Amino acid sequence: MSIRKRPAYADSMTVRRFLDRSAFLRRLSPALLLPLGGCDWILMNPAGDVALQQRNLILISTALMLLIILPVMAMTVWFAWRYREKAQAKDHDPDWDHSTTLELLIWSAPLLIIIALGAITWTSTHLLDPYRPIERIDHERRVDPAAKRLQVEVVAMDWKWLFIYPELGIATVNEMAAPVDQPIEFKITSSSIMNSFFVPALAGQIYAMPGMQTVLHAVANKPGNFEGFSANYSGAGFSNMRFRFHALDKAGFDQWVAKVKASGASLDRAAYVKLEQPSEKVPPIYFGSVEPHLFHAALNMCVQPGKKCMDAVMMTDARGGAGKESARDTEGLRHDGTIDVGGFHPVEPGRAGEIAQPAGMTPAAEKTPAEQGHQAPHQQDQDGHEGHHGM
Amino acid sequence: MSPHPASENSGIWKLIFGRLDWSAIPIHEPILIGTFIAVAIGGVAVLGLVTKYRLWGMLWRDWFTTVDHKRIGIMYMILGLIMFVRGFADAVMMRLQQAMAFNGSEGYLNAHHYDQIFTAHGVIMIFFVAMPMITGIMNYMVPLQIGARDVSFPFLNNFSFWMTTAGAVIVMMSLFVGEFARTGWLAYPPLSGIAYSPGVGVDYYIWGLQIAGIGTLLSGVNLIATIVKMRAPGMSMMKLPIFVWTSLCANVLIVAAFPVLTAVLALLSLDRYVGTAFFTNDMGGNPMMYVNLIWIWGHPEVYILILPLFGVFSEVTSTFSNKRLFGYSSMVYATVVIAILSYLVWLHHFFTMGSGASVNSFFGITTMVISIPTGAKLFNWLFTMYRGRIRFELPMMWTVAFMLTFVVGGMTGVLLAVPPADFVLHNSLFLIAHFHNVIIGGVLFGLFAAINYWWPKAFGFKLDRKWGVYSFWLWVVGFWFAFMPLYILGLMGVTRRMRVFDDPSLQIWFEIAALGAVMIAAGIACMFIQFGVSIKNRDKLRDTTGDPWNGRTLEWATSSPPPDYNFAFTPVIHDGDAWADMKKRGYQRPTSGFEPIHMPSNTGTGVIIAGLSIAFSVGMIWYMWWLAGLSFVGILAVAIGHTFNYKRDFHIPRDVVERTEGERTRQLAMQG
Amino acid sequence: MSAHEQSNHGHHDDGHAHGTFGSYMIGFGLSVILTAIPFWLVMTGYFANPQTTAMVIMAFAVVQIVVHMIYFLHMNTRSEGGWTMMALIFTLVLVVITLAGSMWVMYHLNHNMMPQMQGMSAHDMSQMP
Amino acid sequence: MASAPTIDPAFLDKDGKPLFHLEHEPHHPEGSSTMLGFWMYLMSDCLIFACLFATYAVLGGNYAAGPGPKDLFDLSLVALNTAMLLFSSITYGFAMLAVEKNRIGATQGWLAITGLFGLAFLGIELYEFAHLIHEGATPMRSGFLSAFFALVGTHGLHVTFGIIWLATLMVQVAKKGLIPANQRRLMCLSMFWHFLDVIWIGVFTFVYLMGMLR
Repeated sequence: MSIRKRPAYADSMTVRRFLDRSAFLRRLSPALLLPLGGCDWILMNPAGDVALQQRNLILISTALMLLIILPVMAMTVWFAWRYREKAQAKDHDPDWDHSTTLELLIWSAPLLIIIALGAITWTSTHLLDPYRPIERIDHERRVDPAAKRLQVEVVAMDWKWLFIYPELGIATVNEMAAPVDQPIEFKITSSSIMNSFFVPALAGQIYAMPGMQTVLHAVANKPGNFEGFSANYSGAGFSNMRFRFHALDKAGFDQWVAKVKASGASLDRAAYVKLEQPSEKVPPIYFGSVEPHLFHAALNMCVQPGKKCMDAVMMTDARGGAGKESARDTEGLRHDGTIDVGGFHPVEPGRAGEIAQPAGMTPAAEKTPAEQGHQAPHQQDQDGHEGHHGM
Repeated sequence: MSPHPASENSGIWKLIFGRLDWSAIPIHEPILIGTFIAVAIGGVAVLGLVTKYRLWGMLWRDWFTTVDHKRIGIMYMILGLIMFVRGFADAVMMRLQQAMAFNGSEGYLNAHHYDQIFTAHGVIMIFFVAMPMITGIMNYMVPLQIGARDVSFPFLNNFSFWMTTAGAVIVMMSLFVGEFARTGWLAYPPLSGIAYSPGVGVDYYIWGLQIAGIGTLLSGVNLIATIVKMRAPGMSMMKLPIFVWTSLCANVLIVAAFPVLTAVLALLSLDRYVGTAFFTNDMGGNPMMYVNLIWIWGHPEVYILILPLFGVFSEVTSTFSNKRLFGYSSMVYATVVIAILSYLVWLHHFFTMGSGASVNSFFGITTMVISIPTGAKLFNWLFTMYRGRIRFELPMMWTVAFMLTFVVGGMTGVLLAVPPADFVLHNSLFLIAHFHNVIIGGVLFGLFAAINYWWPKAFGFKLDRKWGVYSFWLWVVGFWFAFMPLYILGLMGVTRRMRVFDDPSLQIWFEIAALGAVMIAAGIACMFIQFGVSIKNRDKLRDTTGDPWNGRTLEWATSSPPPDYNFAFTPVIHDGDAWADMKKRGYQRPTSGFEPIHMPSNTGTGVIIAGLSIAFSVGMIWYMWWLAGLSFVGILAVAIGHTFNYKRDFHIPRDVVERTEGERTRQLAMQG
Repeated sequence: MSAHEQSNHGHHDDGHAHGTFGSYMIGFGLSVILTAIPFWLVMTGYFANPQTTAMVIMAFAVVQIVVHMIYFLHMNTRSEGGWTMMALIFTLVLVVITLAGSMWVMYHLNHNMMPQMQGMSAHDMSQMP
Repeated sequence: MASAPTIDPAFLDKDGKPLFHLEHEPHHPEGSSTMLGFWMYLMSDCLIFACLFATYAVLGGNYAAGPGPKDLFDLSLVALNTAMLLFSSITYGFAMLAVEKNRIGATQGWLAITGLFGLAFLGIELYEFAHLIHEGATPMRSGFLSAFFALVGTHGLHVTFGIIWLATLMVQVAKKGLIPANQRRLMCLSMFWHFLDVIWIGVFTFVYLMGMLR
């Protein structure tokens, strides 16, 4: 396992150029779409440079593999026909079972293809690593090192998406926008369940997990209104966990920001706690202002008052724990709801099916936001979980 | 189901029935009630017939308690076929829902049901269709191909079968009492944790798989020991029939992979039952560890499924091309290499979870490397056909269909192994199309080839060709109709496990896919008709030679179906294609000098322990602690009691052997 | 090989090795020493650097496992025609893959994603094995 | 390769023609596969422990702002425990030596002593667990403690089953004597017992000793 990272940049240019045999590929892609009369193969015709490179990689890999797949399929049909019993082929030899030359060929042909594909894989994986800031806007323009990336913080909730623009001080639900040709840096987490953040037109997906932060770098090249969703099943409301991604020109983006800012609603901790309760098919919501460091709190599962932030807990752990006396002190540590399972479960009973924190965990003085939050799930328990599921 | 039945139950009820109450019975679900009525009527009819014809004694003595690897193999196949019907019904329901749920329509399934259905489909197809059928075929054929009388541990074999069945029963029970998991077939936490799935669904999942897993693991141990220790004299490792080699590798993978599943499910159940913090979001748990561990089991599992079928294709190609297998040794090395490499690729199932580029490319490249030996195998089959004289009987037709289908699945698989490509294709319908492409094109086509190939060995008559051909074409064409649209939908950015859709332009593809599913349904119907017609016309289709295909390996040397003791004399072999070699050298079947044959005796312990395991699981699932406790003690007691029985074998007397073999001599003489 | 096995079948556990009083005592003595030293090292804090201690006690554990294999489990290359040894080696390979692989994978995942670890940039990350 | 393969001279009859079957039933001793099969089982068990070790390795540092190993482990207790297991190993070895000499009384004696050492080990482990839980360091407290209890507890569970098995075998030896079937079973239990020892080496090194070094 001593795979060391070669300077990815060294051969990255070759691969990049390879990925960019674009003249050919560009001409190819409409041809691919032709038979489908207007159907939108979004992965084959994306609007973002990252997704475009991923598309090219798919096409190149497929072409490489077809080099061996097509002859094999042809040979299968040909041999099946030529050596069928009726044909009584003259060269029948029931004992012919070995040929060193052929065996060498059999092993080396796939090997060569895989060597080529492996090389492409190694470099392209490093090149298109979602954690790596992008270096180009498209195949002609490089990113200006002085330019700022648009920061977007994403929280996957049950079952909707929250987008926070920390620099702009705004937040939205189930709708986001970004200016064309400006690199975007997404920081992604989740409030309870594993999801996967995916805008097919823009870039590949990456998981969104509670208490953890993933990063995605991308850029949109064409204006448009695209679909985004969770690509990882996350429970009852998963199918409708969709949002719109608007790629806008500079002026359009400014207008959009102004429109969001015009909304009087403010996303503070209380509103967040309420928002994170399960709900489905949520129409876009705008928040004209956002409490600072809200994403940090969401990521560290400490939006609710009285919760200990994960990063603080981890710092304690890194120092060797909090000592013997801390064994009984679980104040503010629980995040997942718990239920009384009838005798064995030693944790404080919460409400069954409840997604949020058990009320008992919240200090009495600070109960208000939690209670606010509990109103939503009550309905939701009926709706999202067990209720109106008549056939 | 009520989300918290516990609080509604009064003390004594709760003590006895745990969290089970009337709300667990789906009286308000018409589909389930209909299914239940159909199952009940069918069940009563079968029980009635069995009682009417006084078959209970026979069933118990000759089948349920049998330790004969051949009968156990057949029982595995029956289990697999029954569960296949259930799993396929789930598939059809999904296809219908997805074809309907457009333009604001919710389809006919709500999330509560739809999510159970896709979970059950995956679990059942892998654990209770593919696994039992493969185990069944290995069970039947491996001892025959190596010239053994039975497996190494005949009682264990019976026990394994019943544990697998018990797992299937537990999963099926969830259909009518309570619910099944709504988590996807691998039950990723935190969704499968008690906080987010408080119902009984995940518990059904856990216990169904744990109980069946014990059976699978023990059957793996059993078959390895059989292959290593029970080979006929002269059969060195490099003279093993290729199917035995692939079975050996698959069973090594079973023994090496299933403990991981056992461990990870045990940890998940600790989280759910005791409240530990392995895979929770809080208290220092880490859900990613579950994903990591379960794929350490999950990827080898894929090869457990496909490797034995690679063996089947090799046997079939060689037999029906009338030729030795091309490149036997490279085939063996390819199998071993695939088996080992399958342990080094698990991360490709979660490239998008966010590990670094180096980790991703390492696992991407190891995945691609597997395609080299796989490619070599494919060429070996091709060159077995080359210069052959190919008879297109049903098994060979399935094999050619496999070769043409599987390469496409292999290609899309390698594509998914390129991490940046996987970032857009992961979890999409493209992925779904890919693995159905390899599992249907490889595993199922292989099973159908195997069934058509070895049916005459097991029952003494061939399968009807006409209905077989219908089934073949409906399956093959239906397959492409059902899954090509999914490849396309994947490229259109459609993700898996969706219940409703916004974009009306997608609908046509789902409708085509549904049409494919209907064709496959017709193919399955034809297959069952094929069985029925063949049984009806069995006298016409009878094969008395024991060798209907001009076979090459030892199983064709004995009668069809083989006698209890398989071979009257232990065979001695000189060549990999032992039976072809014997025929070539003018082998004369011995007709005298028989001796009594030492055989294992039947036992009911397996059935009893499996039954107690079901009771234990029900106790655990519904929190009836008394039942769980009692049945656990019961299991221990029966297991210990079983070890006090030292008399586990008997001899088939000389005159029985003489009579059986004499009968066969007469039959062979009659057909000249 | 099979022929050889056939001729061996009279033996009740063909080729399985047995210990003698001497070999058991050697194994026991070695085990006591190999257990006592690591405990002593840790309990007294003999090495100032815990990393050194960790390396040393790991080495002792490996040696002790080998001792147990040879003197108590009678492992050798001959028993059961070498199959037990082969199974053991295969298992060890898988144990190493499971342990090292899980730790490698999980280290990367945690490092990339755990909040406290965000100090490092993606660039530093890619320099790691 | 087109010609027929050459034949092992062991499989030619008196006239030099190849044999295609054995004239007489080979004497397949009962249970000739048992040792190998049991070894396979042990190897699969080994992988269960590998998973638990891996889980401990990954989660072992997640104390959830609770106590760490240094706060909780008592090495002298572990040393005592290890001694119990080691003694039980050597006494099981003596039992096997007695089996070879066909001395039923000695076998039973050594088996009983082994069982007592096993019970002592279990007793000490349960005392340790009870003590931890009493202090609030329950398996539910943190990922570290969950992984600790799962790993050490699974080993303890194996020892428990080992003791039940040992008791069963003592009854069977008393009833039937040292017949081959019982000898085989004693051999299997011997492998099981020593295997648990090997796992314990991993546990005390990796969990307890390394835990104190964290």
